[in-house]
Amino acid sequence: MVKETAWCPGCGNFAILGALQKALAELEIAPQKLVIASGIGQAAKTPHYLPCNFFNGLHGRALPPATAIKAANPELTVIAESGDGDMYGEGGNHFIQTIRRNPDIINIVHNNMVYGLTKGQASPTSQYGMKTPIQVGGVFEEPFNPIVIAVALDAPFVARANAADIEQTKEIIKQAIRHPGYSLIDIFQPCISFNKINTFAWFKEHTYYLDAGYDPRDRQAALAKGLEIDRFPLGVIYRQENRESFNSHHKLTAPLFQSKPDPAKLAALIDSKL
Amino acid sequence: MVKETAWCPGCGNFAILGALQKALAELEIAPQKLVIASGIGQAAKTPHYLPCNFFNGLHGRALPPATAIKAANPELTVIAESGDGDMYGEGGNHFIQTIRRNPDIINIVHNNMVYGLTKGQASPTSQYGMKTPIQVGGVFEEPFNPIVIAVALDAPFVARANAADIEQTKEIIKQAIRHPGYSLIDIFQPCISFNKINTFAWFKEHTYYLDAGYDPRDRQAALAKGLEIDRFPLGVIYRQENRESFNSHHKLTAPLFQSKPDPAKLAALIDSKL
Amino acid sequence: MRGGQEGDFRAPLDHQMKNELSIVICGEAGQGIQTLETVLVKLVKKAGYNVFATKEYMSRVRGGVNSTSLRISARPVDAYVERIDLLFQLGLDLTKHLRRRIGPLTRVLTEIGNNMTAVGVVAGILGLDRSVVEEFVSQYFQAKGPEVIGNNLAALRKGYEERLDLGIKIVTDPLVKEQIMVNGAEAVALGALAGGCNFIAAYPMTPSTGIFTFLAQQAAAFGLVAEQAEDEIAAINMALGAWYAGARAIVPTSGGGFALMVEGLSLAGMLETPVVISLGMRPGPATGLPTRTEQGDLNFALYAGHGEFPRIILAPGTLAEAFELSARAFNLADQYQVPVIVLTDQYFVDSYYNTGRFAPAKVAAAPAIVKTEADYRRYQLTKDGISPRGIPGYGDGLVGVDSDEHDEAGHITEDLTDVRPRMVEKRVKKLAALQKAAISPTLIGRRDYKTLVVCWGSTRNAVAEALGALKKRDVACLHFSQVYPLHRKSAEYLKKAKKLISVENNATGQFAALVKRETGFEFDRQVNKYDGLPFSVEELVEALNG
Amino acid sequence: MRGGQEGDFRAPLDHQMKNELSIVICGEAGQGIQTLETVLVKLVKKAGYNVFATKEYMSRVRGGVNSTSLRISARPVDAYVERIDLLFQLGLDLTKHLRRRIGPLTRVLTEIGNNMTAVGVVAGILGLDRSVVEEFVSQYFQAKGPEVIGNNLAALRKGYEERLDLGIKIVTDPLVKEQIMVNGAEAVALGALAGGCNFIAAYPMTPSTGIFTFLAQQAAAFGLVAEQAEDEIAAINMALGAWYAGARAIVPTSGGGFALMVEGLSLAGMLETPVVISLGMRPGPATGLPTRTEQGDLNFALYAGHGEFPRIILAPGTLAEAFELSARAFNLADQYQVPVIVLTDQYFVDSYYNTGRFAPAKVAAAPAIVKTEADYRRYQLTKDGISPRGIPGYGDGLVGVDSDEHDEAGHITEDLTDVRPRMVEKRVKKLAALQKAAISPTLIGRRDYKTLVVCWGSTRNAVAEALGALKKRDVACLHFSQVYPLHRKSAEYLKKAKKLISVENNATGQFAALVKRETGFEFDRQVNKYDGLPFSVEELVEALNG
Ligand SMILES: Cc1ncc(C[n+]2csc(CCOP(=O)(O)OP(=O)(O)O)c2C)c(N)n1
Ligand SMILES: Cc1ncc(C[n+]2csc(CCOP(=O)(O)OP(=O)(O)O)c2C)c(N)n1
Ligand code: SF4
Ligand code: SF4
Ligand SMILES: [Mg+2]
Ligand SMILES: [Mg+2]
Repeated sequence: MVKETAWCPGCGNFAILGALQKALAELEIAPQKLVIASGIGQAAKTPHYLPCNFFNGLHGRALPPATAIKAANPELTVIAESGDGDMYGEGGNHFIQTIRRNPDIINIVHNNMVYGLTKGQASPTSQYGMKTPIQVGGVFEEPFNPIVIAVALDAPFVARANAADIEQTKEIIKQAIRHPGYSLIDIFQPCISFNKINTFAWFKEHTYYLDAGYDPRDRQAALAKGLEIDRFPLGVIYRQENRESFNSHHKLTAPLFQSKPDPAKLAALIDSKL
Repeated sequence: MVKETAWCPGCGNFAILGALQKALAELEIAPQKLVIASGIGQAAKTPHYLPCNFFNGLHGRALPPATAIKAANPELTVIAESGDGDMYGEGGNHFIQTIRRNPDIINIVHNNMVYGLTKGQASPTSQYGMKTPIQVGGVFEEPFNPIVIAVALDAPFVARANAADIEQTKEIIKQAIRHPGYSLIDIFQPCISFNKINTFAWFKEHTYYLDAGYDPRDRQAALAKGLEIDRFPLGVIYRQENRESFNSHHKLTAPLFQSKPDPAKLAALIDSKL
Repeated sequence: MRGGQEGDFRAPLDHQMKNELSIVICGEAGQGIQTLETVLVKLVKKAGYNVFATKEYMSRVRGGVNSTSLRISARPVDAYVERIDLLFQLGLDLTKHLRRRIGPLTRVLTEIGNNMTAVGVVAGILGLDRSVVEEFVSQYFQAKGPEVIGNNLAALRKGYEERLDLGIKIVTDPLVKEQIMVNGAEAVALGALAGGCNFIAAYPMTPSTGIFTFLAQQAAAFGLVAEQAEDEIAAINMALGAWYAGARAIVPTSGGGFALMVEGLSLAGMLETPVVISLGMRPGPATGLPTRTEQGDLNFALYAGHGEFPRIILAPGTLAEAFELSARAFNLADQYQVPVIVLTDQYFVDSYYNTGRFAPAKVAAAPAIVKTEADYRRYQLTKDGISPRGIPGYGDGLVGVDSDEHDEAGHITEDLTDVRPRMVEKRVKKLAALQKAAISPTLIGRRDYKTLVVCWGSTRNAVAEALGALKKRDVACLHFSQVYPLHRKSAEYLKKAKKLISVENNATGQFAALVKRETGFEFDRQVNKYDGLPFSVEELVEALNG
Repeated sequence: MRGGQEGDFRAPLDHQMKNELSIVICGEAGQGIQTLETVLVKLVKKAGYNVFATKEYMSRVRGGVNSTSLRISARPVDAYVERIDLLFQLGLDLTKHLRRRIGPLTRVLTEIGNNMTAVGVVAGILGLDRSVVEEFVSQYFQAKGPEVIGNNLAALRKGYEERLDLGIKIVTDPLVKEQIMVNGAEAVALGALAGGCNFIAAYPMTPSTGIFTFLAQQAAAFGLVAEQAEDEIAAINMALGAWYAGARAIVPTSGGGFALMVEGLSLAGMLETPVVISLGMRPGPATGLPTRTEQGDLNFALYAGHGEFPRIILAPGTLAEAFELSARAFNLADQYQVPVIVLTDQYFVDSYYNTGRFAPAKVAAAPAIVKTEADYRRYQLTKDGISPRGIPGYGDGLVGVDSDEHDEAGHITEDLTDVRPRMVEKRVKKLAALQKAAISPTLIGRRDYKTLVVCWGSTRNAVAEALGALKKRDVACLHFSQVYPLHRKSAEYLKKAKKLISVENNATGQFAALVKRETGFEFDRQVNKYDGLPFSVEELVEALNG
């Protein structure tokens, strides 16, 4: 674990790191039993800043190794964590197909609506009109809406959080970890250096928490909530437990490193070619 | 143009080819003004079987060249055509991001719910439980629902057709070509060699045409329609004209091959570094 | 590490007409040529004949012209010949490349019936025990019900009764019964199982789908995870995650899929996470000829990936080598923490012949994982560059791996004075250990050669048979089943030769260039083929006779 | 094609202390070092001094330690020196690699204030006209309002008033005023514009983001399409679509992004669709050191892509070459219908110096597109393998391109007897034309050399200056700005030398291996550097002095 972070003082990433650490502590997950897989970007540096096993892989590619790590050792808690550019841009295909595959992992996305590490280009979640050194005429693409897409793909657990609210975010993370199958937590995260539009104040103003009466089991309602973009709803937007997970389909229970090849079976298979 | 196709006699692809040719003929689109970009797979061979300019590129990669071709020469009608594995599997990221980008192209997907050319593995649209030489225990992944995803991404034109119904399919294709911006037509296509479940009869039984009263401008309704999977609705499920297209954002009107670099501007730019 | 064995040439070609029959069956995709191949190969092998079979097929599901070539022989046969003694033409068309194989002595049978009729004709020629054959065919179609069985038996009998006489009497070989009959794909897949493979992530792609399918079929029995990834990028990144967490993963693919894995390959180099890639080559560039063969991706496999990191590239020449090297690939990857690429090609994976029963014990999985202590550092600097490899969840330590340059604990670093140079050296110097462990090339022929014919991978058997046929005492063959890094003795072999000839199934002589770069030796002549078909023995006889 | 010019060595090193000042400013990311660099470089250049500036920075947005090194000189300067005459330390920390550059004669200034104070100090030392400096700074901060201007002017004045005396009197150079001041990224981007580039598809990646940004900024003025792709795969496939339809596209990227483009590169080879890739190297493998420099991807660029197809790889050594070769890349790609890779690296793209005004006319775009006839065939077989290139919508013909093996009309084929071999030969033989058109290496120094120091790409200027300082009459430098294919004269140069030394910013000597493979010549010594930093002149003086 590295003491000094490479983040800008005041960045929303600190709060997310804090919420995550609290959640892990409260759930008493030992660092030895935890793996965080990440990509490349500012958010993707997170696993260096807390005690854990980590697989800091390629930009856009946190989900495939996370899926495989959980398959190879189902005893581990596996989190895939990265930025919006990483997860929804470069890694967009894995995002979709991982939800379809439904491994028992937690997917945390630091959504700052910008490319932080490469200094301020638009990300898939950048809002209409945002100007950047590349998007000179402003963003004209439809912003990627991870919530609607995840619900449309029938993800087991879909939530949105706001980095500023550490307590609430922590609670959502805890729920996600406990939920079987794939869980998405898209966390609004102000980037104070490159996103001058979507600031702490902006996120505060443009969000609200779902009230206790909201039923996250209703998919149509979840879709409708997901489509709300004037003020984004926060909390668990969708959850269900109907889908078979990757791990249960493949009947994965014990760590693969403990499995021994069976010489008799192999000999019999070879002999079947006699 | 190649006379003899490499398709199996009786394959649904023939009907799609027929519908496409009729649509093009009725709209009087000259082969010289038409480009079909495709990937790799059985469906992706289509451009070889009708007179057109074609860019038969890589598996999964029909959309990026199609977008660029339309940008480089807005006078062309550009169709991106491939199979379900190609468009929603290998090319999944381009599918999403192209809808966000909204180029003025027509995206035709031959959806046979299987990998035809590589002989029968599951595709992203394969239905639950389908067994294949690879999916030995049956498909357990949530089938990819292109309609819901496209509507969720606010695609300008989203339709579903059934290969068997050549007239209706032709009409949908014509509408799509006339609609500004990106249009998706997901066409159910029986693969008689590798998909023994989703046959002509099955598609007939599991589909119905939207009635005249259906309003494709209602996004929530379109989402709900998209989620119907016991019997799939056919026809134009969603359409809107609110979004700026890639071409209009970049102010692309004339073909780029006619554009001449301006020496004076370049000299001035160089001199600005004096 | 044990080098390849020196061997003898095979029986020369002119014996064949008495002791061997070369049969080709061609027809449209969908006419059951694949079934015919399977049935015939099994029957003939069971009867005690040596068999070699290889197929060539079009990239389509129905129609076109596909063919299977079989050699049935009194002596072991393991290479492709162009000569056709008997051609069954089940469809109407012939491709040009089939037509040119028809010689004056070829018997062409058209309109004989279906694929089982052809089986019957061959059974008749060889005088196979009729009841055994019928029993086998009934068994084969068991699942399809009595009607199908009946139809096939009728076709079979019709063929049997042709009683075609080709004046050939092939004696059986008592050794054959003790041997197995597998194709290259099966040999690789069985090798993977022997090597402890328990994770397969892949995206279908000819000619590697066979390996993926074979392993997927065995998944339940062997406790493997077999997952079809959304693309090749996911496949390689899954494999790396799997190895990181203690599994032994393989990714089978072909050139275009491998191209998408290249960033992941570089990641393997940086993470020092083992991985095994089975790369089945087909003619490129791009989609190329999806169902054909070529050795065109050697350079690419050698240099794929940005930055500098070592790798091992194996290229089996025989089925036995395919089994052994595929198994060993897992131990090599694990021990040296490098990517290991097993290079095959369409011709290799689609060819069968009888071969000695594989012996898994010789190549048993030897995992090189350590239990971690609390102060474990994944990239601990050691003399040979190899750090003890821990996995998460096994021991008291934490296991961190990072695609950025990292310190010993795996954390991002920008220390350019100490850490970066040490880490570069750590990775690069593993090459020395790999060189030491390299498998030596196999000399086939006499040691007192003047001319040395150098080949690698799938061309081995055809070159060996061609040289046997040429009967020149001073020409030998040197076959490389490890193409990178080269065994240190390679240069000695080359030095002894007065004349060096390379044989490669590609247009530009990629291995010849590698040999030049690594040893300084230049080839006097390069024999290249790049039409999508494998070298035939005859072609090589002609090319090497001079 | 016109070869590189033979040139002289630069002024030897020992002149410097009188005529030159080496200034380094370091501080945290966010302390305005970039602004300082921009302002100082412009001011000093405007005053008529020669300037060289290069920066090194961490992969973070705030904090850490970044630095900019400037040489202000009476003579042209274009390479990095380690020596620091004056160090402004704006932050508290120093990296180890900065600390080791501090010598006994280095004046270290800490706590002098902010970045503009440093500008003031330097202006004071050089005795720049105060009103000119203040005017310039006011202009620079114009958009930020009077308060910001005021603060910056105050800081500036504070520095000016330090009146530091280093005993240095640098004379100005009248030629400088007529020259431009650009960095490598700008030179490449301006070259692209000159070459008729009108389409950029890219995914941001250090160190190539600068090229992408520059072109995006000019998009409206020059009628370019500049699109941020979802990933590098989309970027290259867009570029190919754009070229196919008549545009001239460039894809700027770095190693990891290039890795994802490799399947597309192979597609370019098969389609024979031109494409220009600007590959800015950084240390690998994998993410490596994202903001540092290395020449580690040469092998990868050379052999990337499955199957066999020709390519051109350019590696400019000077800003002038970067402009010229980037422009020419478009014509080469168009004419030969091959991918052209322009290899640079972080050091190169981030370094500025004054250089002669670029002359676009010399390298003007010469599109090689034909208007199609009704019977047009895209892959018409010709003697040199190059077919007239039509585009859709221009003429009466149809233009079909196919990633499968294809016939002359571009349709899928499985004709293995005639079409496949002809098409392989068509593609492969274009290499001969490329060889003919290759740019010859540049000899720097006297023709009667005994020792030849061979380098490529960004190391040129440092090697040249080091050799100038060494003043050995019999040592010359041979610089390759085209690294593949090599110009046929290359071997002659190498042959003349008694001793061959290579200089490469990588660990394994990739160009040396290429030279060996292509010419048979082996290097007697290899000078390699792989710590993520560029070669300094001093380092090379030491390394080459023996
Ligand atoms: C293949 C590849 N392409 C591009 C990059 C450069 N890159 C690094 S991080 C990044 C984007 C970061 O944005 P995001 O994922 O949103 O993370 P943030 O920094 O905003 O937390 C990019 C483009 C890379 N490392 N690898
Ligand atoms: C990069 C890459 N991976 C894999 C393949 C092999 N491949 C060719 S077509 C195909 C799938 C075809 O399925 P689909 O796109 O649904 O088309 P269909 O044949 O069903 O029409 C695959 C996996 C390839 N050509 N390229
Ligand atoms: S650049 Fe933005 S996201 Fe990155 S650390 Fe700074 S504030 Fe946070
Ligand atoms: S395999 Fe299926 S999709 Fe392909 S041509 Fe045959 S029936 Fe059609
Ligand atoms: Mg971000
Ligand atoms: Mg399909």
